[in-house]
Amino acid sequence: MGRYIIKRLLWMIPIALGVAILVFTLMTFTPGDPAQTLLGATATEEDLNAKREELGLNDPYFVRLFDYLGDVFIRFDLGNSWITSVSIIDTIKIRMPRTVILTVVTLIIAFGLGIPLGVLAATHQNKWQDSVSMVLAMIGVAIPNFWLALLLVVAFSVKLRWLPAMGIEMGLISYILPALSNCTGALANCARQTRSSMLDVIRADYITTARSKGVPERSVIYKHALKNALIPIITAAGTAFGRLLGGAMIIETIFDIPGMGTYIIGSLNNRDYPVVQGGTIFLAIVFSILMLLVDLLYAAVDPRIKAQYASSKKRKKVKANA
Amino acid sequence: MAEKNPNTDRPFLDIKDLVVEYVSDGETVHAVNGVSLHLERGKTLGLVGETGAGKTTIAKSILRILPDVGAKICGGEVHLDGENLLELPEVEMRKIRGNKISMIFQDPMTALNPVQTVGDQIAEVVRLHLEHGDRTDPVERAKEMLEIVGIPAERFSEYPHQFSGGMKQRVVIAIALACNPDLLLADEPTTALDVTIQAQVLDLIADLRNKYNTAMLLITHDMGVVAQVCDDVAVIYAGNIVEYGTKRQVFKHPTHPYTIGLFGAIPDMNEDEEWLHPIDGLPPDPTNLPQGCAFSPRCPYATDECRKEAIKVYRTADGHDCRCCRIEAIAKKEG
Amino acid sequence: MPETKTAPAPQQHKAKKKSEFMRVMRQLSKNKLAMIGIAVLIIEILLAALAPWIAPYEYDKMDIPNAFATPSAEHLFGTDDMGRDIFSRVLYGGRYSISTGILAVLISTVLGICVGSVAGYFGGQVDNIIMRLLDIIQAIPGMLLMIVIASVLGPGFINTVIALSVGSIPASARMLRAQMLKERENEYIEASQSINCSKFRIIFSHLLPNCMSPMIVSSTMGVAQTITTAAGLSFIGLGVQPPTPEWGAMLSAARQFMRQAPHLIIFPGLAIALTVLVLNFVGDGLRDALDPKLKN
Amino acid sequence: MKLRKALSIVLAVLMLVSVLAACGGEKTPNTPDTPNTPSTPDGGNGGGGAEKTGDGVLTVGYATVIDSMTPFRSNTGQDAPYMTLLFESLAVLNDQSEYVKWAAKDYTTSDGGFTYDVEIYDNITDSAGNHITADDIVWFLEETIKAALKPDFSKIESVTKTGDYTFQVKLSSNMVGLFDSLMKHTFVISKAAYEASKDGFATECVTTSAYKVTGFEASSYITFEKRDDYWQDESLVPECVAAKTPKITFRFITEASQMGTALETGTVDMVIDMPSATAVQYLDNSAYSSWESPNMQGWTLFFSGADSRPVANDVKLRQAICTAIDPQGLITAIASGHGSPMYDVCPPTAIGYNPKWDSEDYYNYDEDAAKALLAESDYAGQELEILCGSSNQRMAEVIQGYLGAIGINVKLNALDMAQLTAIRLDGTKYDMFINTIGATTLANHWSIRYDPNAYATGDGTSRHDYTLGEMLYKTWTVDGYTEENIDEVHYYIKDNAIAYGLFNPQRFTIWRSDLGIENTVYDYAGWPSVAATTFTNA
Repeated sequence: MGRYIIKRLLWMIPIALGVAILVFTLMTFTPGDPAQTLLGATATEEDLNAKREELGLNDPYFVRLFDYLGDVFIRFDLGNSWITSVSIIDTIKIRMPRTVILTVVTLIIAFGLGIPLGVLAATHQNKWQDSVSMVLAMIGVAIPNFWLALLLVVAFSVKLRWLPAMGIEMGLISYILPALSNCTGALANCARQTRSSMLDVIRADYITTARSKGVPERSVIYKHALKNALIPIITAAGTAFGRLLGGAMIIETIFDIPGMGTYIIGSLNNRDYPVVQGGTIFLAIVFSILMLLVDLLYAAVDPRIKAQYASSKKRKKVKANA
Repeated sequence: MAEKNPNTDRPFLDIKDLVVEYVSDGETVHAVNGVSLHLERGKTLGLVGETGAGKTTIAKSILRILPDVGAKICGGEVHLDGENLLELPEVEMRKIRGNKISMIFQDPMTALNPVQTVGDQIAEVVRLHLEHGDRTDPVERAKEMLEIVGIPAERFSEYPHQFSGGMKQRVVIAIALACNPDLLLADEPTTALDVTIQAQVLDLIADLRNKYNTAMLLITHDMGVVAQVCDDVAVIYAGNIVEYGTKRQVFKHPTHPYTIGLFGAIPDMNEDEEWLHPIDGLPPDPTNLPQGCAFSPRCPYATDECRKEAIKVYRTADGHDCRCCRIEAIAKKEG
Repeated sequence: MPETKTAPAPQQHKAKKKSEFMRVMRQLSKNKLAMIGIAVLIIEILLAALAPWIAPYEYDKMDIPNAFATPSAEHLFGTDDMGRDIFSRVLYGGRYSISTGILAVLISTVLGICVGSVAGYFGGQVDNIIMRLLDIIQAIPGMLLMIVIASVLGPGFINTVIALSVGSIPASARMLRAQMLKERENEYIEASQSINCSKFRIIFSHLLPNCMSPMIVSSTMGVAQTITTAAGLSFIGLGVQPPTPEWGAMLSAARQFMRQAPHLIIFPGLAIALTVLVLNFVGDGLRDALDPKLKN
Repeated sequence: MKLRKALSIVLAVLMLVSVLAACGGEKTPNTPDTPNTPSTPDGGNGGGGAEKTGDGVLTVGYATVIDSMTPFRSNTGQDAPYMTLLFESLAVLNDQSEYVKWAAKDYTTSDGGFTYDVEIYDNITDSAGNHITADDIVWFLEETIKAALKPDFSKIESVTKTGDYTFQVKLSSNMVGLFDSLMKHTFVISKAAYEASKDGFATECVTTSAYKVTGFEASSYITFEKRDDYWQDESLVPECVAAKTPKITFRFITEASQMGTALETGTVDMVIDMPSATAVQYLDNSAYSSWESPNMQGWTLFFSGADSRPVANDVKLRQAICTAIDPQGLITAIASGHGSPMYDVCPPTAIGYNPKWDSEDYYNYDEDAAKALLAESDYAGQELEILCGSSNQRMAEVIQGYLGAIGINVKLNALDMAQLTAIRLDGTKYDMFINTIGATTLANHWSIRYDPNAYATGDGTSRHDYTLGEMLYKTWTVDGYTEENIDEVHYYIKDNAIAYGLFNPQRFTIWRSDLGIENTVYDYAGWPSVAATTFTNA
């Protein structure tokens, strides 16, 4: 297991390197001259050239690429923003926690509601509770979250005045509306996954065994069945966490949350390439670590998988699942 | 079919006219169609029949653990120790499950919760049925049970996937017997096991039953197992008991054509036969049972009378019951 | 000799395929939601395709004095901030939104199939290299990747389609590969190999057809997902250009009026939600029909 | 069992912690996560009115975002109301469009407007206690010239220190208003403080104004608190930059509907420069008060001067386009009816604007006339391209509609700021370009847009019209800035349809009526000066 973790961690290096090269290359081909953006339309050609020289934009692509990779992977420095000359790492330190909070609140809502909804549907299979839950889930997937965000703002901020519509000044309360509008997809997926996973489990012989032992129905569902059904759900949660972390960008824009999303989108508009590159590399690394943790969590919950990790021969199969 | 005898006390387990149906995709499956059985303490009744004949359903009906979706007990009574289990509230029923009645399942590979240690699974049933004031330590009891079924107590905190099939079945048995049940429902306890393991497990079950004077309903399709363990035999076909008597009666004088067919399908070590004689045809579609005798389409002796209406139970010459209107004709022919 | 031996295999295959197809259709026709989904989807596509003939107004016909009209018989969904008929715009918008979704998924599925089947069939180093490259793409959160690509390419219909499809190639490639690996174990592949079938023949006539069912399901769901994502991109100004009435772009433009004229955001949003909903119905139905084991 | 349970919990927690740890946790040295919680949305009684916040902090919503507090800035955002709260400048423009000395104690000019001698106050200190001398100002001017972010500064030939608190500036041009504008944009900051800052004042800033910055988050908010140790005698401070309000927060809100939401939910007390479509909702609501600013910024349609573009040399086509556009329609659609038509390419607030122009015809909207003009032109159905910023897409759409009505085929090209900046001066990239125009003097505006020698490619649209150029140069000197010469340029641009003034949108400031405003003071841009105004119930 230890070797497995080390191997996965080592794999992250080439992946991060690949991400860096990919984003750097994409940025190189983005239309718009950063020097011009920085200096404004009225800058003279000499000024622009001087600025380009300063930013290293006049060097050949490979020189700049290797310089950049050297900065990031040898000196561990993501550089400074071109626009504000503030250290990118420092800004990420301030902004990332907000995105994480938003994601965590989103996940809590999504799984806090999704799991009971899925269990309800599974335990009342083919009854009205099932249909209602599943149609709700379908609708949840179908509603674009930025649209829902607009509607929620009108309802809860403008009309009812219950929740703030922007910013993070109110602490956790500020994250409720963004999280609510961001959670529908994850909630629906969670509910559906819980349902099908529960249905598989409920039919399993060991559930009959549990019943035959005189275990109360509630315990049968929540202790015996859910615990088994949770295994795929936990993977789903991990994956959802990763996806939400990167997918909250539009929601951050709508709710004016100064997190990673608004940081990267804003920098993209300003052609602040180092920020886009640094932000993306950072998110990619976080995402990879998360995926590793999901796999480990998976092993921790299911003793069978752990046994597989232990016997290294079967590692391949696990990887395919991941 | 035991004759109703109001003068004697009720047997320990007494099932009367049990009817169970499933609804699936809008079709009704007639799984059990009026089964009556009885069993005394310390005795073993073998329930024999093909796959899908309704044996497992009967066992699950006794425990009332039929799947929620679609399964329904439509009629009948199940008396245990004088109590009608079908009328008990769920709370009372829960006290009986695993305690007074427990069940051993067919497939040990899937019958254990994969994310719970085996010890926990045994201890759980003990804990659930602790009487008020009972100071038994569930964990100790679980360890004791492991030893009883021949597993070292040190393996208490291992997970099912660390055990072999036979060992798992021992764990299942340990769970079933942990509370000294009065009635043990063993649903093909050896089918999924290797032949050598089968014998060990059967011996174990038989030993424990004798030790605790437990009544046992043994469900199987294996006549050999019946011969080894049972006192009485009920042969079931398409949700109906077609022949019912002591082991001796049924084995010596099988009367119902289906039973005869079953014996014909067992290789006899003493005779040098070239072919086994499987029963022609397939079991009927339980959603669409034939009119009259359910076995009539496969029965070499069937007449028009068989296909007309439900068949009554007849008592045979040596005193066991048979649901066939042609027993005399058959007896003659079989000689 | 080999020819005579191979002949029966594909034929059997086909026979199996055909009855399989019939079975799937039969299963599907039993699923009420899926049938509703298909019906609504067909109506939507027809409406979008025939928009120039059906729409009561031109989508870019302005009528400034009549801006913000609420829904009425004259303007079914009302008019927007420039007095344009929202109903007509939603109809026309369907052309862009639905075709963005379908095109992007088509491209990513085809590329995903190529990449995935090469990786899945050849295995070993080829597989390893391809998978690591996909790892790189997948390490970047999908939405971020699409936003970056969209801004590199600039706005526009084709560019949006490309941005959307690039991001979803890894997922479909992975899925196909996993399916391939499973399928490759089967004996008939070994049989084909033993009689010297070319690798391409094995991939295309044996392996791929048997890997298609999960791909079909995921593509259907993918179209739904992509329509939402495309709308999201338009919403932050990276999608198609106005006055093209793409649904997401309509929402984005209407946002500043949402408090005084909510119908401006309600109808395009409903159009997206409805389309995605019915696509999911169809996807679910297909999955149940294609893989009865999954049906609960 | 226990162990595994614990392990799984630990892993789950680890998942969270690692993410948080990876980015160093939440604490940051100087930027608090939550600023001083401006207000609390009131629960329940959504009666349509605003609620008192009464927290002593005036929270103002404003659309122009700043990412950094650096004093070296381009023209973007230069008029934002918080700029004067950050750095004191040598002079300030008041609401009467007069330059008033601020940090400069006095100045004299010689040499026909080419040389200036400036004296600053000798007691200037910044919020970190640094004493400011002429060295600091000279350093700032030199750095600004080097940074080349503001075109005006390129016209400085030399800066020399002449005493502890005096210095001399020599200019290469004596254009009207140039020196005043330089004074306004010369910030008084301490070189030592700037060099001590780790990121050039980007996130932490030492101010010289009467305020200090207590919180800043790029693109999100900036908070100010009045300094106790302000150096200047309050009676000597120009009224428009007086410091009355003790605490002010500017909340950057870029999106129109969010501004409304923020105002209604009490997130902000006041919104400056609210787009008209949102602002009109508050005009009839007694819970809110409004102020309509004079039209400082107008929208102008520039025609490409690049020969490759059909409009460049086709006067009739340009005139047809001007005639086809209905300014009233634009005002209705874009400004919700709150705006006025333009009669020049500059708004009437520019110094030198002649009010008589307002009564003259200026391409009155006439679809038939436009069609006739179009018929006379060489237009042959080509696709003309309108370039605009992505935030002005709607205006371009409306114009597209008008041009479509007379049979001109138009394609939109709405770009984000970065891309727009890169190509807006390149006339080969568009036929028409929609841009907002604000200018202190006509001469200043003309020099940026119509001087054929201004850029390598010609004027602001790649045009090389030297006739116009000569006319412009005449107006640049102090003696030549006459009504006659100005008229000449005005009519030349108008008759040849070199560019077309579309309309002046009304700009709104909306605030809670119960803010308790006494004696509103306005800045030169026409916005209420939030620092100088007294609010009794902020």
